[in-house]
Amino acid sequence: MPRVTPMSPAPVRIAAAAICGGFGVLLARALLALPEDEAGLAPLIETNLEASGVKHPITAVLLNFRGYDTMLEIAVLVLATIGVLSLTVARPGTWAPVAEQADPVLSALARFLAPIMLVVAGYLLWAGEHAPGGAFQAGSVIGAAGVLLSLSGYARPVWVTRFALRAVIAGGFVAFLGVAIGVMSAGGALLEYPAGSAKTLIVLVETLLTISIGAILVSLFIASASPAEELRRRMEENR
Amino acid sequence: MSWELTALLVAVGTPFAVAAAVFAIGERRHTLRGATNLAGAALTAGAVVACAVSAWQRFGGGPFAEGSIALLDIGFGLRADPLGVVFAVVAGVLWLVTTVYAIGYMSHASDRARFFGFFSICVGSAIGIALSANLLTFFVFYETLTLATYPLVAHSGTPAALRGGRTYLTYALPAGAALAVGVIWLNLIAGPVEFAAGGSLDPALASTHPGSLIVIFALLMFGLGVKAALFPVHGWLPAAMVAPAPVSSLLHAVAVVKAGVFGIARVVLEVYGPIAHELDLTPYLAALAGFTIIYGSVRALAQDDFKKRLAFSTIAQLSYITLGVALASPIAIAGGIAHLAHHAAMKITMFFTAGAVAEEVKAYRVSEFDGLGRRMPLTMGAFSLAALGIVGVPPIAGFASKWFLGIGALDAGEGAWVIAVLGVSSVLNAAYFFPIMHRAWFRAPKAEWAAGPPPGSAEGDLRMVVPILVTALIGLVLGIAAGADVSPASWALRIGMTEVPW
Amino acid sequence: MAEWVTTHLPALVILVPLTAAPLAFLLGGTLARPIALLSALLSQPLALALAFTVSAEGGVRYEIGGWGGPLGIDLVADGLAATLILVATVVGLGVTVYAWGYFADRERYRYFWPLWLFLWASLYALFLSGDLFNLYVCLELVSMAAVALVGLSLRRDALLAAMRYMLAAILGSLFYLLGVALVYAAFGSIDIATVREAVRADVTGQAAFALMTVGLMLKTALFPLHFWLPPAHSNAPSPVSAVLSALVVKGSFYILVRMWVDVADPSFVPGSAALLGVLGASAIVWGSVQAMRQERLKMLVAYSTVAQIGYLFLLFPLVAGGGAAAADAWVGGMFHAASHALAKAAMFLAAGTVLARFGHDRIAGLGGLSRRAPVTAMAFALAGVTMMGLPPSGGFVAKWQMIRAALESGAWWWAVVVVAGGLLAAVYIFRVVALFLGREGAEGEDADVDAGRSPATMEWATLALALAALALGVLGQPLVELIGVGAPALVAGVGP
Amino acid sequence: MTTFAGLSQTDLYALAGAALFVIGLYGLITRPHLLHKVLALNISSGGVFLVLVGIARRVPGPVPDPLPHAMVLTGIVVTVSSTAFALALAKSIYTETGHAVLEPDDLEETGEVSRG
Repeated sequence: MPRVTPMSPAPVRIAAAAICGGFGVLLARALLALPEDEAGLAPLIETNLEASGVKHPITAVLLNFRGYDTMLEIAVLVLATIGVLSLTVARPGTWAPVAEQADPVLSALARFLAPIMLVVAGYLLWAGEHAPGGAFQAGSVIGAAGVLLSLSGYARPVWVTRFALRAVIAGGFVAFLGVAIGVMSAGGALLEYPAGSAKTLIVLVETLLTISIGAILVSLFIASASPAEELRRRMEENR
Repeated sequence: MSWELTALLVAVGTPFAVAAAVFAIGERRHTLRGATNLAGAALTAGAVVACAVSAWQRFGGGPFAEGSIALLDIGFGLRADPLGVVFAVVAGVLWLVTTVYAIGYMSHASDRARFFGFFSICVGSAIGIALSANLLTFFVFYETLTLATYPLVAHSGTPAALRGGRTYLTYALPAGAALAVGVIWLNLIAGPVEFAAGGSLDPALASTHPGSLIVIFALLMFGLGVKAALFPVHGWLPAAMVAPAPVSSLLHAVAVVKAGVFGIARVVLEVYGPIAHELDLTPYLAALAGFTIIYGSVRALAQDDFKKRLAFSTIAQLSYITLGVALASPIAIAGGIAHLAHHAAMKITMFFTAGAVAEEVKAYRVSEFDGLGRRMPLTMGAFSLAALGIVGVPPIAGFASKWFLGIGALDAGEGAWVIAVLGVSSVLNAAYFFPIMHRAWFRAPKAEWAAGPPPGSAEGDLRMVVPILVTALIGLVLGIAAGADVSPASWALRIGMTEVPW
Repeated sequence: MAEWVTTHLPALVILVPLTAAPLAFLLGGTLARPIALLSALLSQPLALALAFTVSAEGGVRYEIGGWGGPLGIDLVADGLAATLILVATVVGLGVTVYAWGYFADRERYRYFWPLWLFLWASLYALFLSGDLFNLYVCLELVSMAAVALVGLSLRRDALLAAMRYMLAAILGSLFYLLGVALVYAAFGSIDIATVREAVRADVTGQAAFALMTVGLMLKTALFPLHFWLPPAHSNAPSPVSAVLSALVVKGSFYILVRMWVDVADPSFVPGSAALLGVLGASAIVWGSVQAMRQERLKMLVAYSTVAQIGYLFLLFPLVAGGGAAAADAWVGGMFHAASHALAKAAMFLAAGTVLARFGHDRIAGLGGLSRRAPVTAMAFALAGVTMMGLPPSGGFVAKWQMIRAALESGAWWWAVVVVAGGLLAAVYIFRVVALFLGREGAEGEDADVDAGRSPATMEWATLALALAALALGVLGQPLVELIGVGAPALVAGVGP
Repeated sequence: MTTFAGLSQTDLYALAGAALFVIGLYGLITRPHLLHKVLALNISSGGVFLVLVGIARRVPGPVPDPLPHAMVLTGIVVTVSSTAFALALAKSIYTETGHAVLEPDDLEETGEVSRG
């Protein structure tokens, strides 16, 4: 393996330290001058919480008041996944499991843990309506389960075709977009949930997002991880 | 749309449409391209004549025909006014003749679509310059002309041609920048600057913004002076002689260089008007023009390269026009404007000759012309006629304009030095043209020339010989008929009267 | 139906490419191109309709979710936003048509289409956003898509350029986000309309603006923070280069304009306008000089972008004084953004055709291009006219207004910068154009390598964009008027 | 409101955030290795989020302002996305050049690579 000098030359380091230090002092000064009594938009959010369809204010902001931000945020996630996939186009075969052979102990553990993680994800999704939690947290746990399975040598099941995989990756975003546009037919604006149906629609979107986010995180991991044998080949080459 | 507005749009628009068509037709289909080009040139010539008729009918009466579209606070405007149509008719009619000549001249050259396309753009820009109603429109066409000329100068793509092109740009682009700043500045302090006989600026500005007006005048004169080849920014013109003959003929004797002097006339007479005198700007311009006349003529004497000699002659002759404008007596102005048309006919003949001689007998230097009259009698006959005209021999066109200039100078109270300049210049003109004629007619020809033109053929491609004869004839008729009502000379006299009403 | 479209116009402008993007990803290779073209064609009437609505009504506001700012997020379109959307729409169509032919290897470049459509949608979203945090998300969308597109060819230089770009973009976003946090802390809102009312020049507010500005300067590649731009723009596939130079850098510039002209004015942080102007002037000189020295056509064009970005920043000192000069500068600056977008896209596309045909873009090997690829050579030269700011071109109208504003406000030195920049541009443009006119085979060996004709759609799309930039110089009045619609108070003076 | 050395909770979080931001910035400039650079940016973004959390705490009462929290959550997703992509990019560069740095050519030339 080639080794790279860990740091830039001393003059660069000193200059960088000076710049960062000076900048930090200015930043600290600005932060200490923050006005103390600024309530921001918290009262406004509090007032409208009832109409949002969920009880937790952060979830209300994320999925209703500023649902548009969240929709675009999912777009960022999908976009990053497409970006990662585009980097692997020329190297087919990277969709293989990271480990070549399943370690029996690891494999058994993963088989035991994965279903539990799915249940935890379900709980987090449900809890998001009134307590900290929600689609991203739940999706992360699903993603972790996927990573665990992949590391333990479980390959992508054959029935998960590439199209199906793309469908799961894009599905959450497309569903969100579909709901956002769909409610426009009810006479409202983009993402304006009709009175009474806000909660249902939010839960629907959250559920689909959870699945999508989980799939995306697994894909990100697998697509950017090299199979063991490729890594070994590279190491041989570099030696 | 009235016929007058139609004529305006057709006159300016046709060359650009021809350019687009020529580019689209491409390199291979020569007949179609030539036919399109000729048809477009004929249409344009008809349209500029129609514009002249419009100006003629309205002269002294109502406002001249015009049309405009909005842009920023000023807009693009076209107008068929008397001064503009002189230049428009010169450029439009000579384009038709030049197209015939160019089709003959370029018949073996490469990249003809590119050549004819940019050539058309140049002509369209020149006509646009002529018919512009305001300074912004003028400037836009002026810079379009600058850009479209470049590929023509560099046409052959040889290192020499590219060098010539670079020299041209080195002068033209800074000049364009100066002109732009001047135009913007002037618009800023005076509002949208229209052209109007007798000057369009509010005379009060002379006392409120004298400093700015002087700096702006200097910027404008630098910007226009490059194309008008005023000393000391004339250096690009001899370098641009690497261009093919049709370019030297129509563009570097007529369209491009006269766009410069025409612009000077517009700015001095129709923008600044009395302010130019009040701020004492014209005497400097007149002095510079006078110096350029002598300087160009002296330099021409020393040139052995035929086209370079013609180029220095052009530098001198252009300043006749500037001088007439700067003297600002009605008759001097008339002399300048008449010379714009007269010199065009004569000098295009001479450059046509240079191209024909180069193509037919591969002679490029005056020292190679011994006995050429025997080999190409019609061509050299036409050349001699034009040369005599430039020297000022009556009744050919050049005489009339020089006569006006002299009278006008006396009128303006500047008689002595102007007449001295005119006299010295005429002697110098003779001194650099007569040796050519002497060699061509009286020196012993080379053996293969002695027998005259090869039997069974004319002395060259007819598409080149005929245009030479036509333009020479135009030069002669302009001089003989100078007294007629519709002649450029009479027309110029009428314009001169309106330009200085004070 | 028509009424429904009118009501939701701002949302629909974003939704068309935003829906097309995942569909192009989902349906893959064969269908991606038609989906993209359909989306591009649908965008044309929508963007036009938006411009007309903005002109007629003086501005459009659309409340997403029906909440309205500052609780919800609003889409806001004024003349400025509508102008940039129009430009993005036209450039986008040209690039889409060009890319149809350029990415002939469908499998290899299958991800181009979804990435490009996401980028397109994010640009619309960015121009329409009325919320500072939403702008952060839009910026990230734009950057992510742009970086992924830069690396698309997977060539070593492209990957390195993409990485450099990515790091600069993330850092820029973080600075911006930190600024947004301080804005919220200082003024209690991140809705632009609300912040505009509340803004006051205290330490936190000024720090917030400074942070956002540094971040956005980095993303706009203003000298001396331009280091990432030339490699990224020159190593990306050419249709991507076109979009990056034409549109993406304008996204972050647009936010800067919103902040410094609309939300606050340059006096908010004393000296800021002069500083931005000086950096802009330095960019013009530095970028032009570097462009003259480049040996590769795409590097030359990329450095030209560094220089042309400089002009945009002259806007700030020119509008600082308000009045008629500010109004002139406003039109000039935005007109420059529009005409540069069209012309620079044409230049990169022309360079792309050269690369595709001859396998290289070394300038020395391009002798006689006007004979070998006349349409492309012509397109490059015409685009060059706009770069130099010569008439008749949109660039000329822009420079006319900037010089006018400089003289009007008495700050004539900015006029000198503008004029000098035009002449410097002429040097590097004519260096190339002269070669096009010159003889072939200056470099012998590659003069003969010619992969044959490229698809006509590529060449004509390029020429169309160059001609559009030119047409702006003659028929640009509607755009001049659109730019002035609902203009911020500072620049709504006695306009043209 | 709890204070420490005269600083409110808001100030403490905000100052810690600022420190993290600056540390990340320093790392980004001085560390040539791409993995370090990406991690440095993550540290910086952590700093920004901490500032936001501090700002959220200024609201009187026990419940913090939900808006900055929502911004943090969105920001985290965005950061995760860009980190994932940046890492994939860094890995591609490593695969392509054998080094995970921005200027692999300089490394080869100056001989700063010791092959082990």
